[in-house]
Amino acid sequence: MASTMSSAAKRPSRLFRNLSAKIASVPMILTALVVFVGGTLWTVLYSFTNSRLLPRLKFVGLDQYERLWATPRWLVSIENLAIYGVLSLIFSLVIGFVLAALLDQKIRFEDTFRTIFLYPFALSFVVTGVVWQWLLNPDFGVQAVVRSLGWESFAFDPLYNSSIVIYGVLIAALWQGTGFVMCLMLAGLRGIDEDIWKAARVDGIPAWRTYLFIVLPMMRPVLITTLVIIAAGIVKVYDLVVAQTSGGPGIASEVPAKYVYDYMFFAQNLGQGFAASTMMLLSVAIIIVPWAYLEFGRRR
Amino acid sequence: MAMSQTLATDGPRGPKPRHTFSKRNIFIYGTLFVVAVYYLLPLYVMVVTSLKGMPEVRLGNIFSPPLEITFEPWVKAWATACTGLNCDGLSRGFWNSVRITVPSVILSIAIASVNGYALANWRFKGSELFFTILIIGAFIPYQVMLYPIVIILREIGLYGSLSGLVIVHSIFGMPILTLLFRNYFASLPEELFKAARVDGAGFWSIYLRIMLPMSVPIFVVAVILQITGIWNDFLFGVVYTRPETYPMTVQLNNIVNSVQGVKEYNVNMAATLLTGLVPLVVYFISGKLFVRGIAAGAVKG
Amino acid sequence: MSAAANPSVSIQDLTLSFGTVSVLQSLNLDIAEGEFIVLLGPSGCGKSTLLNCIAGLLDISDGRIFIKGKNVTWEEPKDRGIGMVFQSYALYPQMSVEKNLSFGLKVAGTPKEEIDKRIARAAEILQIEPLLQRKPAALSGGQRQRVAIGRALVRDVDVFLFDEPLSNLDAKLRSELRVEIKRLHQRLANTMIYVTHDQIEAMTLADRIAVMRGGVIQQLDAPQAIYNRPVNRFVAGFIGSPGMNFIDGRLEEVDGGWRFGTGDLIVPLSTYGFDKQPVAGPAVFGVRPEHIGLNSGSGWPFSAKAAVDVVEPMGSDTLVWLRLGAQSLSVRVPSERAPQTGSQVEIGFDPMRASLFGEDGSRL
Amino acid sequence: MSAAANPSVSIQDLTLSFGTVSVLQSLNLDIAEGEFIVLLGPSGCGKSTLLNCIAGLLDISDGRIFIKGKNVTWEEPKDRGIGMVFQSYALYPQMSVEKNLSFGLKVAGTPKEEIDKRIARAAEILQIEPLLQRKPAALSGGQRQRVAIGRALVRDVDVFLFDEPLSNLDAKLRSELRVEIKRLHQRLANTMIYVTHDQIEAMTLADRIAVMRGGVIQQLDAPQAIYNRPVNRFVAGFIGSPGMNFIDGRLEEVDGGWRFGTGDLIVPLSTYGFDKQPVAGPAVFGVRPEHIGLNSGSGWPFSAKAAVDVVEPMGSDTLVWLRLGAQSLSVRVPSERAPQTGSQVEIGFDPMRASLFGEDGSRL
Amino acid sequence: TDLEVTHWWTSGGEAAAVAELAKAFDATGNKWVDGAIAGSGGTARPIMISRITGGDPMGATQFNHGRQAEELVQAGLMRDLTDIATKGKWTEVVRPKGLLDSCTIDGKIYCVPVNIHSWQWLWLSNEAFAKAGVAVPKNWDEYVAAAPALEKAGIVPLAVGGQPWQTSGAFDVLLLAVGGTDAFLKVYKDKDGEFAGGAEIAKVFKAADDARKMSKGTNVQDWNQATNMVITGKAGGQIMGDWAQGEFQVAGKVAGKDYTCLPGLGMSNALATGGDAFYFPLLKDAEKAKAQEVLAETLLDPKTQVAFNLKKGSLPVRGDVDLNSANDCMKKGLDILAKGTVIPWTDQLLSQDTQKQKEDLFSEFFAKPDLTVEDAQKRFADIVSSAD
Ligand SMILES: Nc1ncnc2c1ncn2[C@@H]1O[C@H](COP(=O)(O)OP(=O)(O)OP(=O)(O)O)[C@@H](O)[C@H]1O
Ligand SMILES: Nc1ncnc2c1ncn2[C@@H]1O[C@H](COP(=O)(O)OP(=O)(O)OP(=O)(O)O)[C@@H](O)[C@H]1O
Ligand SMILES: [Mg+2]
Ligand SMILES: [Mg+2]
Repeated sequence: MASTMSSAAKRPSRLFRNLSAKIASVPMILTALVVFVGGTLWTVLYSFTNSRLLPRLKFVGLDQYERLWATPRWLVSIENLAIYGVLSLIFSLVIGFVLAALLDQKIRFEDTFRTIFLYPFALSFVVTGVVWQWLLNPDFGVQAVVRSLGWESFAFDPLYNSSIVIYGVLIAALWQGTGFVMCLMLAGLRGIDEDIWKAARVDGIPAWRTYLFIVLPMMRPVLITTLVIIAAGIVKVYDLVVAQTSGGPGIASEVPAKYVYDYMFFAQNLGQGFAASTMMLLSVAIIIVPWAYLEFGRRR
Repeated sequence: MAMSQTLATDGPRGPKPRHTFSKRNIFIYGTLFVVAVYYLLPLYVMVVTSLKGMPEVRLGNIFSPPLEITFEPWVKAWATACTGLNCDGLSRGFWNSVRITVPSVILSIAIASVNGYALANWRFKGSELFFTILIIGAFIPYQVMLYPIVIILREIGLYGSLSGLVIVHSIFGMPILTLLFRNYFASLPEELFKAARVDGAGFWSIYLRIMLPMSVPIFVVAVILQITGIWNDFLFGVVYTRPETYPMTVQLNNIVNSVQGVKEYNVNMAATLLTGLVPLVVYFISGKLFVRGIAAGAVKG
Repeated sequence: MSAAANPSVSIQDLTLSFGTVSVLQSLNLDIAEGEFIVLLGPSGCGKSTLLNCIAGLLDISDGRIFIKGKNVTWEEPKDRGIGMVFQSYALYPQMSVEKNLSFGLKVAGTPKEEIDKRIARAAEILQIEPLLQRKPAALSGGQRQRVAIGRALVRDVDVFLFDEPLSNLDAKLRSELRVEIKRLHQRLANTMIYVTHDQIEAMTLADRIAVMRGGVIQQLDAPQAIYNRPVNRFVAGFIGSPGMNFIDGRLEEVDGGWRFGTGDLIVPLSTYGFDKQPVAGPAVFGVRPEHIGLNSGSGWPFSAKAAVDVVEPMGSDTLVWLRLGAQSLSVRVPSERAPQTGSQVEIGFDPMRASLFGEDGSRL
Repeated sequence: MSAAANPSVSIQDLTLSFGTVSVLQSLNLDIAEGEFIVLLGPSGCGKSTLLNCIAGLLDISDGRIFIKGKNVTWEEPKDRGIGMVFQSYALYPQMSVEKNLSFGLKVAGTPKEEIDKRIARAAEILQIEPLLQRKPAALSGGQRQRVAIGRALVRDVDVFLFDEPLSNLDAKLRSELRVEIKRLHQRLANTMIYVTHDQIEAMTLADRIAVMRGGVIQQLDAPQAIYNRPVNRFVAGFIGSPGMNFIDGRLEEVDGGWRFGTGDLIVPLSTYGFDKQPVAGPAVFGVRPEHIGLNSGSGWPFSAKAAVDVVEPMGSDTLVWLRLGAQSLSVRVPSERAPQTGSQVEIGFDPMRASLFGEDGSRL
Repeated sequence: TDLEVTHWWTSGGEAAAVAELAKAFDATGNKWVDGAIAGSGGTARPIMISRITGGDPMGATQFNHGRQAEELVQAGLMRDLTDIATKGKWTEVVRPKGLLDSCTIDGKIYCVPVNIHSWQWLWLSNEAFAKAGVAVPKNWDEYVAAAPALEKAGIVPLAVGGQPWQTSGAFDVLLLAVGGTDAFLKVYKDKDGEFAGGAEIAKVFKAADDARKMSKGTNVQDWNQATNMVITGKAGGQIMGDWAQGEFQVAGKVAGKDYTCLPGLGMSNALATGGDAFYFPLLKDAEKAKAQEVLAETLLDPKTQVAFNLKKGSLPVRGDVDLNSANDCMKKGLDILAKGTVIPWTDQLLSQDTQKQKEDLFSEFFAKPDLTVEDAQKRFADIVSSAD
């Protein structure tokens, strides 16, 4: 009987199954392959050349990299990015979480506070940079105001002090970004099972401990999303520095993205810029790829 | 019974009294208030400064309210501030920004939502790989891609045109938006999707008629993110357009950086505020939806 | 009525509203030391709310709550001497089982040896010794439930509160754990308040069941009393599965004897024990499927002919759906005596085991 | 064995893996026209997976699927002549009930009048006419379930697939809808494949039950056959609530007669019907709680004394947990005959109704 | 015909000067579409280059003449202007000759120089020195000596803006002034790294160190803000190119009375000539190409040259124009130019890459007091030896 049925219907080609889905994914595939993979490979390839204003395939081996790592500005940029990255990651997570936890206390005017914390996120880095440059200007910003109030020796001029300028940038960045982190955290907090809170109260665990030891570890997915978003922003930090300090004073607040940009376009040394961007990609890859693989590649 | 009567006569009854000025409340509201001041200060300074005349700006305290309110800086920023020979302020940039933002937002969200939908519901061989590449792409500094994209756009003949910029925005908006949409669609019950398939609906009709109507919250989030992102973009705006299509941020940069003698901080602040106005308004109006949308699945990892 | 002389938990005039929605109204409940009380009722009737009020997790609007004779109305949950077990277990997912058990004690500053002792005891009682080092994610549903109970156990509380602790588990596990909880109660002899909407759980576990509806306790009684003499139609219909058969009709006095009738169907009520003085008028007659006999011949005060509509074998028993005039009746019979669909059968029952409800739904 | 000559659904060597995890292995199943098949099994055993394969919602790894004699292995779900009803209803939340029903037809391009006609018919069958303009959010659980069935109904399909359609509903509604589905089947006479892990549903609804475990069909048989003659210990333990009592021991031949023994306990097996030639060795003896008599005196081929451990009243019946030597036994008795905790009772049963399992778990 | 012209002249004086060009071009019946990009060449150049390489070229664009556009020309993206040049006899009119050489690649002319800028100027505020009670210095050394007095009076002795090119430029000026022409050429033309690390250049670094000390307290970024400090007397002086002149003019200051200019810092008599030039990308549109020709001619038109350079504060590229209206400072410059002691500036001598490295070094040097003179010189020598 089975044999009478076994005719008909051949297995259709794999390629044409879900054809619409594949067609619809063409933009994504193209972006992934052509722009991200293609662009990256292209960049890496040309980082081994001595391309100046225009890309050309004249290979010079690792020369660009040797020069890169001998350049003080690059080293300063890396150091800045490390300081800025670590601190902004820590502070935006901590501040964002604390604010979210405070807002989660069934307080009045929650909407108002949330909007206040969130609005800077609506502004561009250019705007943020301009405003904070103005606020931190020692001649008429916070320092001047405090001095005019009688505290003559007060000194707060991060933008004009090489050793702390990166913190000046950090202040502005946190102002701009923590609201969004708070929002994500708040969403995460609201997603925690109500019973956990009750259980903790019955157990007599103080609220701060509950947040720290119970709730926070439960927010892993949110933390990861947040981390991706913050980290992606950190690596790319550029506009803010340009608008706020232009990398100054001197080269004290330079960042890698700016190095790349300056050397590619300003110094008209594409090879050097490509080498620097390859280094950035490499460090991103070392951190991100294993994680992305675990997070998105294998699961499901 | 007797016992419960003796119980009933004494002790607290009803809700536990709450003190408005409990230590806890003072701590919470105190902290929130202080932080709120930190967040509001820059806005306050911007507004105040933009309403002062230049002499007052130079002499006065940046925090002091204007003695004499003038809207001249706003007018100047909007209509007459000069960059080179063009003295029409931000006004031109505003419409350019609108022309850039609207199609970019629509296209980028359209592409990303379809991507997210395909990734969540129509997984095919390699789809996760492309997605992983996409996510890693989110970390690539834009500067790295600047040059390859110039080449790509040149090859397809869209360099310098508005459509070129729209494509660029769609490309760079794709990773994070696709992530949002994928997570959201994956959080919708899979059975809904299966039911629609059994009903005979195909890829597009499921997307348009089942999924879209259900994904308003995430669309709100995406729209808000994209409007602010694209409106605020400077780098692509300046690299991939030409002067007559410069967006507002580029004009802002031009005004702020075109110093004619002394910096006109009041005009700069007014220009800054004007530039930020659209995203600010979007946030103030739909901030609530934004938070709700994020809670509704945007953050489910 | 059966309020203990020295109640372990006593709730007086408890009122609770969420904003304008009043969920509990002037609720009174006395629970004796060592008693196992089950709160039973449909979804949304306020069972969890009541439990949360007792635990101190909700701010009540009015009334008082006493635990062990102490007014705890304004106490923090941890100071009430209660332990609570939740439907979703609410285990702290990143801590090992041992940490889950010890966290509350540590925070309270209990000395290390004391903690270890209590954990050892709880683990022994619940037989979770081998699991102590595991994370909750690595436990099965039943094991998680046990750990959740353990968390209450280590705190040495007077009163255990359970909020649907088994409803996330599959049927088999549910019935196993049910027995375990019962044994636990026998061993610990604590007061236990147990919320469920599963009537089997309620019937098997409870010393007394409080059947709730819309924030009001409808009946507070021993399981058999509730099963046999439900105070109103709601309780009657809610308890028993498959549910009681209800027949709308009229109560009439004929020749000094009362009878119930609708259409052709006349049920003499001579054997029925009235709760109150009957009055002629509309009434509902209720009889449980397991109290109807099929083809068992004589001896029933009431018997009639009916057609078999649907037959549902359920293993040892079979549920038979009959058509009796215009009424649909379900009857539970041993499977070996199940009739064929479409056949005619003779049914009968004793009104003594039935219930009659007046127009207002209360038992007559 | 009872495969129909002209099967409505025929599954041949179906294999399905998710990546390296193989969920179904070479599964074969023939379902006759108009048959009501229930797939029963514990969570994760592959029931939904099998259903999804039949529906075409999963790409199978190997094998073939025929519906109405047509090889549909590579067909789109809509072309298979199937309708599917999901546990979560899966109604399109933004569409009215009517739109929900008509969506599939509209997509297929059915003419307007035809759509209206079919909706009217389905609405009438399911008695949801008054609900047609409502959104799903404004429906109760039972109503939603009916609409979900309606969605399959309007498409005039040959085979209905149900994936735990009732498990989101409360007990009362569940038993009502169960009967409705049974009636629907009687009326439509379609082939129905119904997934559940609720054995009552399985027993009451099925013409045949396929008990699954780990992707393999353990037994495919009529409900009573599965209940009375489970092919292995898994099926025996899975079917029946409360579950079958299992006693570990040895099968021995003494004086030409077979008997089962452990410790003091000796059960003569003269009345037991062996499925295969018995061999002496370790074995498990299984007897259902409802097949054990309590204090019923004489007549049992086997009887013994036992102590009452826990008593669980469940309404009309009571579950009694006994201690018989080292073994724990549960017995279901009518509530009026329930013993007291701690008392001694006499139990007895007929091995004819029991099952004996060999070392490999299969029935002897 | 509309012709888009991109440039980065956005300060007050610059904008006024561009307006003159636009006026002259519009007068020919075409239309100057202004494509100003604010924020100095660093911001603007990448955009210009991307557009040219991206296939969306503008009609004309400003570059510093020199090596900035070299590769664009080599890639065949720029228009060959040799024909127009021959017609307009540019080789004869443009002066000094070096200017046109910078526009010439492989014997073909690719750009139109529009002005001559020289970097070697020290601008001093008479008012500031009056306030400090010291005479307005006549050369760098006097200036350094006067610094303490200025500081005492609350005046920043030397205004140096934060943009990197300003510090780097100031150093080059010092190199030419303190080290002399030979040293300058030896370093930048011959790229003699050993020499750059030697004792002679150490002197220059000593001067740079003085400058860095004197510049402490300049909290501005843009060059014209720094100039503005000089104009308002907040700073004593500024080392800046002749374009600063335009700012003084816009502010209504009079050379000699309100401010003093010292070419070559009062120590060197050579003037290096850099300057701006317009390049014309190759366009497909024939009409636009025509307009390009018109623009090229207009740019070198004597009248335009005068009007433009007066506003810009730079010197015209033609020797045959009448500059009676030129002010005190400009005349000083013209004199030197007339004597012919001109040398090429770093724009012509060094690649942008080297320039950028130099900028990085000096902007760090000026901002970071703890970067020692010796270290800085060593790094400078490295850059010079690897320069191209
Ligand atoms: N935080 C709240 N705000 C407003 N109403 C609430 C809140 N919590 C519960 N309710 C309402 O109070 C009523 C009782 O809820 P409760 O959770 O006590 O029901 P329940 O008997 O436990 O039901 P279930 O069996 O579904 O758990 C419901 O109608 C519910 O809608
Ligand atoms: N998409 C998937 N990827 C990998 N494994 C899966 C996937 N879907 C199901 N499985 C696995 O296949 C097995 C069978 O799943 P299935 O959903 O068929 O079980 P089920 O019998 O329907 O259980 P339940 O009663 O809980 O619905 C499970 O072990 C499950 O973990
Ligand atoms: Mg509840
Ligand atoms: Mg399933």
